[in-house]
Amino acid sequence: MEAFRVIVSGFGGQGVLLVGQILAYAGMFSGKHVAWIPSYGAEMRGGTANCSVIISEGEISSPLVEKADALLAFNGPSLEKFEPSLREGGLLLMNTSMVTGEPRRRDVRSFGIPANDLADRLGNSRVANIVMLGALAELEPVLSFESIMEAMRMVLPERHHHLLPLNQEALKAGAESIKEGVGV
Amino acid sequence: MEAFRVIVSGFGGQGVLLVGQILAYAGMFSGKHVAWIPSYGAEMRGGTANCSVIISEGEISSPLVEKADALLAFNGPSLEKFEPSLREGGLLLMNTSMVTGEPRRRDVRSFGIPANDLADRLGNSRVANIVMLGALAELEPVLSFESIMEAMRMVLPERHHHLLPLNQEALKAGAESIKEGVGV
Amino acid sequence: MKVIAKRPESLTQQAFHYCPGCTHGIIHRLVAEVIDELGEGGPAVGIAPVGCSVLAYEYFNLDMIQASHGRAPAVATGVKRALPDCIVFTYQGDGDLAAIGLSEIVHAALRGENFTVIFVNNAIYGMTGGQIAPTTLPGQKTTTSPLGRDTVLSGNPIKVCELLATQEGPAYLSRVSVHSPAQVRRARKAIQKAFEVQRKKQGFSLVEILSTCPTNWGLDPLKSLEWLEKEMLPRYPLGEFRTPGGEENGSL
Amino acid sequence: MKVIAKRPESLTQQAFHYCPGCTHGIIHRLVAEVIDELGEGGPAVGIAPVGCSVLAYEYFNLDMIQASHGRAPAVATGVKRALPDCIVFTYQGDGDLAAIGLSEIVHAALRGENFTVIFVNNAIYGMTGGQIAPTTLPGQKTTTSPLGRDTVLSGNPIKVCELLATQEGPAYLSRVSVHSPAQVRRARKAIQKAFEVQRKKQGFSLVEILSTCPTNWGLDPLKSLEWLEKEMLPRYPLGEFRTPGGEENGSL
Amino acid sequence: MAGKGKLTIARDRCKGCGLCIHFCPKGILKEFLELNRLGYRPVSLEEEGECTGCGICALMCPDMVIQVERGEGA
Amino acid sequence: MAGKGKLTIARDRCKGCGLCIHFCPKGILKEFLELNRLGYRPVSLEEEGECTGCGICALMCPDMVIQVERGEGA
Amino acid sequence: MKTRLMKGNEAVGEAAVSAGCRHYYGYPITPQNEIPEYLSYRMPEVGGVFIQSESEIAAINMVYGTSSTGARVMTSSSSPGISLKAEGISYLAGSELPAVIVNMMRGGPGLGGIQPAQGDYFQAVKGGGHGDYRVIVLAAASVQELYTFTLLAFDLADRYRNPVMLLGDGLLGQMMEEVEIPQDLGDDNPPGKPWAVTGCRGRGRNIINSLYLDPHKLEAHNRKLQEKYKGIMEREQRFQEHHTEDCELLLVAYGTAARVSRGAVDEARALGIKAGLFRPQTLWPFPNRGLKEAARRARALLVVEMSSGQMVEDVNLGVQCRLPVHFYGRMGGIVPSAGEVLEEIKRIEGGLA
Amino acid sequence: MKTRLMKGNEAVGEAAVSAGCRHYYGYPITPQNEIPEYLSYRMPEVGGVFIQSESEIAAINMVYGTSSTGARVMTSSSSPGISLKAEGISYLAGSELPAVIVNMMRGGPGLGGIQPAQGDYFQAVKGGGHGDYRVIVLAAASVQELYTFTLLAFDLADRYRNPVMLLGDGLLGQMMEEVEIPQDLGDDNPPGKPWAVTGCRGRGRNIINSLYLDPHKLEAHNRKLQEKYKGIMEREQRFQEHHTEDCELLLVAYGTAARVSRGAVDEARALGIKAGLFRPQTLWPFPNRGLKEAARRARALLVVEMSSGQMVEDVNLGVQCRLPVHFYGRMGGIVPSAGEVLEEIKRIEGGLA
Ligand SMILES: Cc1ncc(C[n+]2csc(CCOP(=O)(O)OP(=O)(O)O)c2C)c(N)n1
Ligand SMILES: Cc1ncc(C[n+]2csc(CCOP(=O)(O)OP(=O)(O)O)c2C)c(N)n1
Ligand code: SF4
Ligand code: SF4
Ligand code: SF4
Ligand code: SF4
Ligand code: SF4
Ligand code: SF4
Ligand SMILES: [Mg+2]
Ligand SMILES: [Mg+2]
Repeated sequence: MEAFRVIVSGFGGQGVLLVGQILAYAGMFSGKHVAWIPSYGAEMRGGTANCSVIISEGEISSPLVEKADALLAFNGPSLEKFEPSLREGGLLLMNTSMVTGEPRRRDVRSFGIPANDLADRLGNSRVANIVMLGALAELEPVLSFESIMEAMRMVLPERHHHLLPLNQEALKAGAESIKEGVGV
Repeated sequence: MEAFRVIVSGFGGQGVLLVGQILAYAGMFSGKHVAWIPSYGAEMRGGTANCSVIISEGEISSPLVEKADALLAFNGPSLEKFEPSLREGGLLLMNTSMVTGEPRRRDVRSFGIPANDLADRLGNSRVANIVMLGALAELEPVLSFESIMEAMRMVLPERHHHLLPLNQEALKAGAESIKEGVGV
Repeated sequence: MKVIAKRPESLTQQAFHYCPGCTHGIIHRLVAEVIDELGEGGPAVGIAPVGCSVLAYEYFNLDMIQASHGRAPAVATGVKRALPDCIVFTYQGDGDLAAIGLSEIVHAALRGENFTVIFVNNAIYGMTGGQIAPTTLPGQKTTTSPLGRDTVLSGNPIKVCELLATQEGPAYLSRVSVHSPAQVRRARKAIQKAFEVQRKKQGFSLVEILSTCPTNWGLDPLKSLEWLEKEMLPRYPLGEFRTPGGEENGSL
Repeated sequence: MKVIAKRPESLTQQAFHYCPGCTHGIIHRLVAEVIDELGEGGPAVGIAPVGCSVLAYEYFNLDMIQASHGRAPAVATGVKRALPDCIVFTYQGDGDLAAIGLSEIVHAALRGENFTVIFVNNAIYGMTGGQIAPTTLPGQKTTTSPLGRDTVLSGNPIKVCELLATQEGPAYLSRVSVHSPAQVRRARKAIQKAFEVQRKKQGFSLVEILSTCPTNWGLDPLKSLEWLEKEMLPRYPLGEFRTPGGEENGSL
Repeated sequence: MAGKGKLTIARDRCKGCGLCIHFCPKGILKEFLELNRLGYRPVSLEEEGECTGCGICALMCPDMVIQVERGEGA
Repeated sequence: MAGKGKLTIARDRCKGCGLCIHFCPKGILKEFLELNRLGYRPVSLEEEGECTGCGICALMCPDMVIQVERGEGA
Repeated sequence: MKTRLMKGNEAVGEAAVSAGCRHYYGYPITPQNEIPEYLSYRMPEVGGVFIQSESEIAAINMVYGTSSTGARVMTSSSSPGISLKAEGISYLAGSELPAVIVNMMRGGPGLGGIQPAQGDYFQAVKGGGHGDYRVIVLAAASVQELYTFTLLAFDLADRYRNPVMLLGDGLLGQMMEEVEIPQDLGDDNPPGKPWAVTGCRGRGRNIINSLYLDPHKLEAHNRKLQEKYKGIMEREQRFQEHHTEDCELLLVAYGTAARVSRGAVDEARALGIKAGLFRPQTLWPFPNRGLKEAARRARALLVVEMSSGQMVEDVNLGVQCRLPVHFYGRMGGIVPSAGEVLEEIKRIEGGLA
Repeated sequence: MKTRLMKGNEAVGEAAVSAGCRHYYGYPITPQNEIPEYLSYRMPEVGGVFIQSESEIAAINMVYGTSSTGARVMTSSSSPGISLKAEGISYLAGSELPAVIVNMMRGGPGLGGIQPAQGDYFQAVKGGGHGDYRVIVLAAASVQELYTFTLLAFDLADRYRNPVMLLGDGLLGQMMEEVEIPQDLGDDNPPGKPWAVTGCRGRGRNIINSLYLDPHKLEAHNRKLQEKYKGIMEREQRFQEHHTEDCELLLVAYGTAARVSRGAVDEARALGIKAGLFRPQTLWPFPNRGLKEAARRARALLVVEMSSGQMVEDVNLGVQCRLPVHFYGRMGGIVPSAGEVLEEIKRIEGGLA
């Protein structure tokens, strides 16, 4: 694939922007061109937040994701809002701990990951976002596990590096959930 | 003459702008087109002040006086500054109570009017400007005595109308001084 | 059953966009209740400049004007001079009123313009994401004072009521808070008084209301109320700084 | 023979453009004398925004900056932050400082910027031909208050020292006058003190100097001094409103 | 004195800030476990009968989620 | 005490405002009759010997027209 | 119809009163101080409001407030003061509020000087403020036009719910000329203002606003504005011609520069040179149609401005760069003389021949 | 050369530090808040000064002060905030002071919105302030360029004693991309600043000023400025081309719109349409020479802007109106998609064929 385009969306506070940044760093560490674009605004905090990431072999002209190869939907409204942006055959990853509705698209590959539950099981519900990331990494070979770990080291402030093992666990848990075929 | 162009110049406080306005009103009352332009600025008050007036049969295109038909110089610096603006054969009226120097132009018609002294003789040195105006009116037929009086009624605030006779005297004194041929 | 508390008429049905626990919501309600009470007292016009409350025009069920950042007092002057019998108020944040709009508020006060200012002091720029405000406390961390406000570099917080109280012009100046039920009730009274002063054409009235910003303070809503009480109150003493009768009370 | 009074070094030979008897000239001289005295104390930079003193850059024999109307305190902030060891002062009129530039002066004071403000209060806009100023007295006639300042329409005159004295930040605030030899000497002392405060890096200093505008007041120079004493002094009491030591004296 | 109040909670407007819960003198308001439409855990009244209708919860609610009625002398 | 002062008046810079005249404690400054270059009637010292060199005229002159010297103990 | 001798600045003030404007807010600045000075006594006479605001920013925002209520309102300033109003003007345009803004231009940039200039053409016509908006710009060339264009400005502002800027310069503001006060003082049928904020009573509430957080809504709002601007461009182009019927050299100038140019054209004609003058009276919308027509027979154009050359761009666009467009400009407060312009005409004519 | 992933706003901040800028003054406004936020901790690290000023006006005047001392200085804002700096920018230009001003544009007019837009082209390029002055305007199209153009901006500012505006938009400011930090951080030989105000000692005194009451002096000053601008126009036109060698349809776009257009050009090429892209990197001076050259073979132009069409005027002038110039624009914060632009390309191509 010449370029890989992802949208990550959820409530503010779910670590949505961070997941995007990790993706971007991972892409960069793999020698690719990357572009990360956050939603920004004066909307209610705790409202929705989203970002898009492009990881590309070549120079990135338009940094906007018009048709996404993958969508990470962390909650219901996100699914509703961004489902139409997925390309045919794209990846739809839903955090089923928060998303209750069903996807409407039938022409995409859908996966449900009970990310919060899996994170809770690891003892920290805040790594639900990393669980989702793990699931994506499992599905999309463009991202090596190593580059993601390296990216996390980059993104996490030094003083939180003791959390890296936990995050590694979360990544794995996400990957596992796919392997176990929780696919919808 | 299609248009009559005058420059009036002196220290601030000598009533220079007022003389110009009276000229403009007089022109208007005679059915002419007029334009009056003051100097304005942030220069020291009590510094020089000047204005120009055009009285014209036809519409006035450029309102600036490039070549003046007459100059009323109320003090030395004014003479220096505006003498070059007079057209050949123009009228140069100097207030000899204040101007001590000699005019350099020989190609103009020069007249010296001891305006402050004449005004003092009338009991009010502040009408020196009107004396100068009287001299001009005597020399330049475009302005009728009546239209000037009418203009003065217009320009003087109602509460100063008791001064109109004095001003009439001043006008006459200026005219007389020309008739008596004080010309330089 | 008697309805004790319900949505005032002067608010629309639109849900606030404010963050959970943000006291902008309480203050909106208080203002709306007081305007409800004015009843025949007034057709009212509200003016909200930029800040988290920029969308106030969606919430107040009144004729509303959205104004440029800091300039609401000038806009209100223009409105009130044209509609002298209409109740006019501005709703301004601390960045808005005390930084970019300081000149406008002081001069409106000096002129004794007959409108009411609701001044929401939350010691931070809420809308733009938590930068230092003129009212930010010494040591308080914000996104542009990451090590805490250093008064040597960023100066001292401004005390608006105290500043205005030195001048002739304002008729009513009061500082209140909304960190507890008792304080909310007092705040309501101050707002009532301010609008009353306007209705009687006594001149400029301003109520400074200490308010929270849980999101940018990085505290939960309850901790925010506590922080307000513990940290802000000592710097910003509550009380009336000017009344039309002159019975100021610096520590109400 | 000893020279008692002569042109200070810190002034150029250029003659002032000020009107006859305008006390801007006296104030220029006082400032220049004080800067002369600083000697090794300071390379100095002066900043004059717009007002009759806009041409100050032609008069002060120093590095000078002409600034936009009202913004000299911001410009001075930019200068002083870049040249912390240089003596920096602004020279501002009352229209400049208290109308368009109010926000800038208050915030420079709040930040405690370490420069000196020479604030020339002549209760009018001199340069533009005598319009009403924020400091114009009630009843005073100007070209834009032809019937005299009506406080109901145009509001009340602002008291700058009193306003600033309510805030932490300023280190020295003083109001003086130049209507008599004794007062001129006192004004000189206050200016000295202000620059001294700056030299010691104690923070923001401002000297408000009551000054005349014979031309726009429509009075001769002497009558102007009398008018200043009789009309302005009661409104604008002289004295120190803030000193670094804290021994303020509201009626020096 | 207990038991004169009646609450109407617009649960879908609640942002779960907890101010009402904290200030209710009777301590009868609790966080609801299910997320509402907005993604918050809204408040709910635990012991209906205990409510005095004092109105404090509504006084402190920034989002006017709670309407309070009180029995008139009843 | 009289007679220790010496004035130098830059007559062409004087604007004739009269402040020095008014404030001179000895009353020895007067308006000169002839206009100067600027069009003002400048100040002049009438009784040279009377000047004490107190410097008040210079203190009040807005235009630094007057330089004052005083005899040192002489 | 009565004739009065008036200063340009006073003519603006008096015309505002005649137009029913009862609110003026402004801050002193040379060379337009006679406007606030005049209105400071005139407004109270007619029961109006005059406020000398604390700054130009306060003034434009007071204008915003009064305009929101539906009342006619004016402010005035000169170059630096207009710059300070840029944000406010963008807000007025964004909220579709009628207002009249007068700029008696002086020399720039920065503090510049106080003599007449035309260096603010770009600022007025291309929009000194941010965003896609347009202000109707009227350029007067006489005290008479300052009067009539002030009336016109209020009408256009109301008709299009848009700010209108009246451009003059220090010379026009300060000079006195005779003014014929028309009987007919403007729109017979001014539009109602059902959108105005008056304290809603018995009607839906009104909102004055330029904020649209949703970019689709903001785009829709912008499209609506652009539609309106298109209509103004269609209908409101105004200009005056002098000897254009057969001219080979077409001068284009506005305001004071146009008067001087007219004098030069007359002198050129006296010398047998077929010169003509096209004088835009609206600078936005720029009178492209009229210009094209006037330039039909021309072999060259000469733009005269009291600036380094700003309108010259619009003239080039107006004639589709099909003709050589010469430029003659003076800056810094210098008004060119008719003689200078005539020399320029002769020079170009020489090249053409 | 190191590669870092950076937000556009942070890249501007870091580049300023690299350029030796030790003074930043600014006031928060979305979408550029990361600039002051970044510098609020970065400046103290390098012994620099960060002040969050009380307003945009204070900020630009602090810039004026620091620039007067010869130190490098920057401010940043977004659309409405830039409008408030108009007077200050005119003063900087008038006093010939170097300074870097960043505008991360958002939708307007008025309060508008906070999403990316390009509606401030006129304001930046024609001068939002009063008087005849020019600001060098750099338009970045990537985070990398935000970095390198910030360095360049400081160099140009010093070289010409002129304010330089760096234009980005909300998208460029907010997005993260990889940035190569060059070894060579700009001018090897920055000019000295003997004109700076430092408290004169052992040299003649220096004066920073834009006031010239004598119109002849002000005109002379303006002529000097115009000479300088001419030199800048000669030497500093910058642009980038993509497939222009043989293009029949030439797209012209800057910043974010140029990236989208580049994508569209690539897609068009894939369809066999000979499209190309000309991307101005300097908006003033506008790269007329390059444009003419790039348009040599073109049969039509298509200008793409995130505005109602502003640069399109300069493009028309640039090609002397010799070619049909089409326009495609989105407003209000909408970034056009490559697909939309491709449709437009196809439409025009259809007309040409
Ligand atoms: C001219 C201008 N400058 C800056 C901004 C950006 N801005 C919007 S709101 C705001 C400050 C908000 O703080 P405050 O007034 O305290 O209100 P709060 O959000 O805290 O309630 C700023 C800087 C703007 N919209 N316009
Ligand atoms: C932005 C701007 N607005 C207005 C002016 C015009 N202006 C110049 S000085 C001045 C006021 C002068 O009054 P003040 O500051 O009291 O000084 P004074 O002349 O009385 O000493 C004004 C309004 C200007 N130059 N710039
Ligand atoms: S950011 Fe702060 S002030 Fe704004 S809504 Fe959220 S909590 Fe309230
Ligand atoms: S106008 Fe007034 S302040 Fe200005 S120089 Fe003259 S007297 Fe002094
Ligand atoms: S009305 Fe009073 S008692 Fe009842 S729930 Fe609310 S706060 Fe508690
Ligand atoms: S105070 Fe209101 S928003 Fe907060 S939890 Fe209670 S009901 Fe919900
Ligand atoms: S020095 Fe003193 S005594 Fe001598 S003239 Fe001057 S004021 Fe008079
Ligand atoms: S005070 Fe100075 S200017 Fe005034 S009269 Fe005396 S010497 Fe002349
Ligand atoms: Mg706030
Ligand atoms: Mg003054």
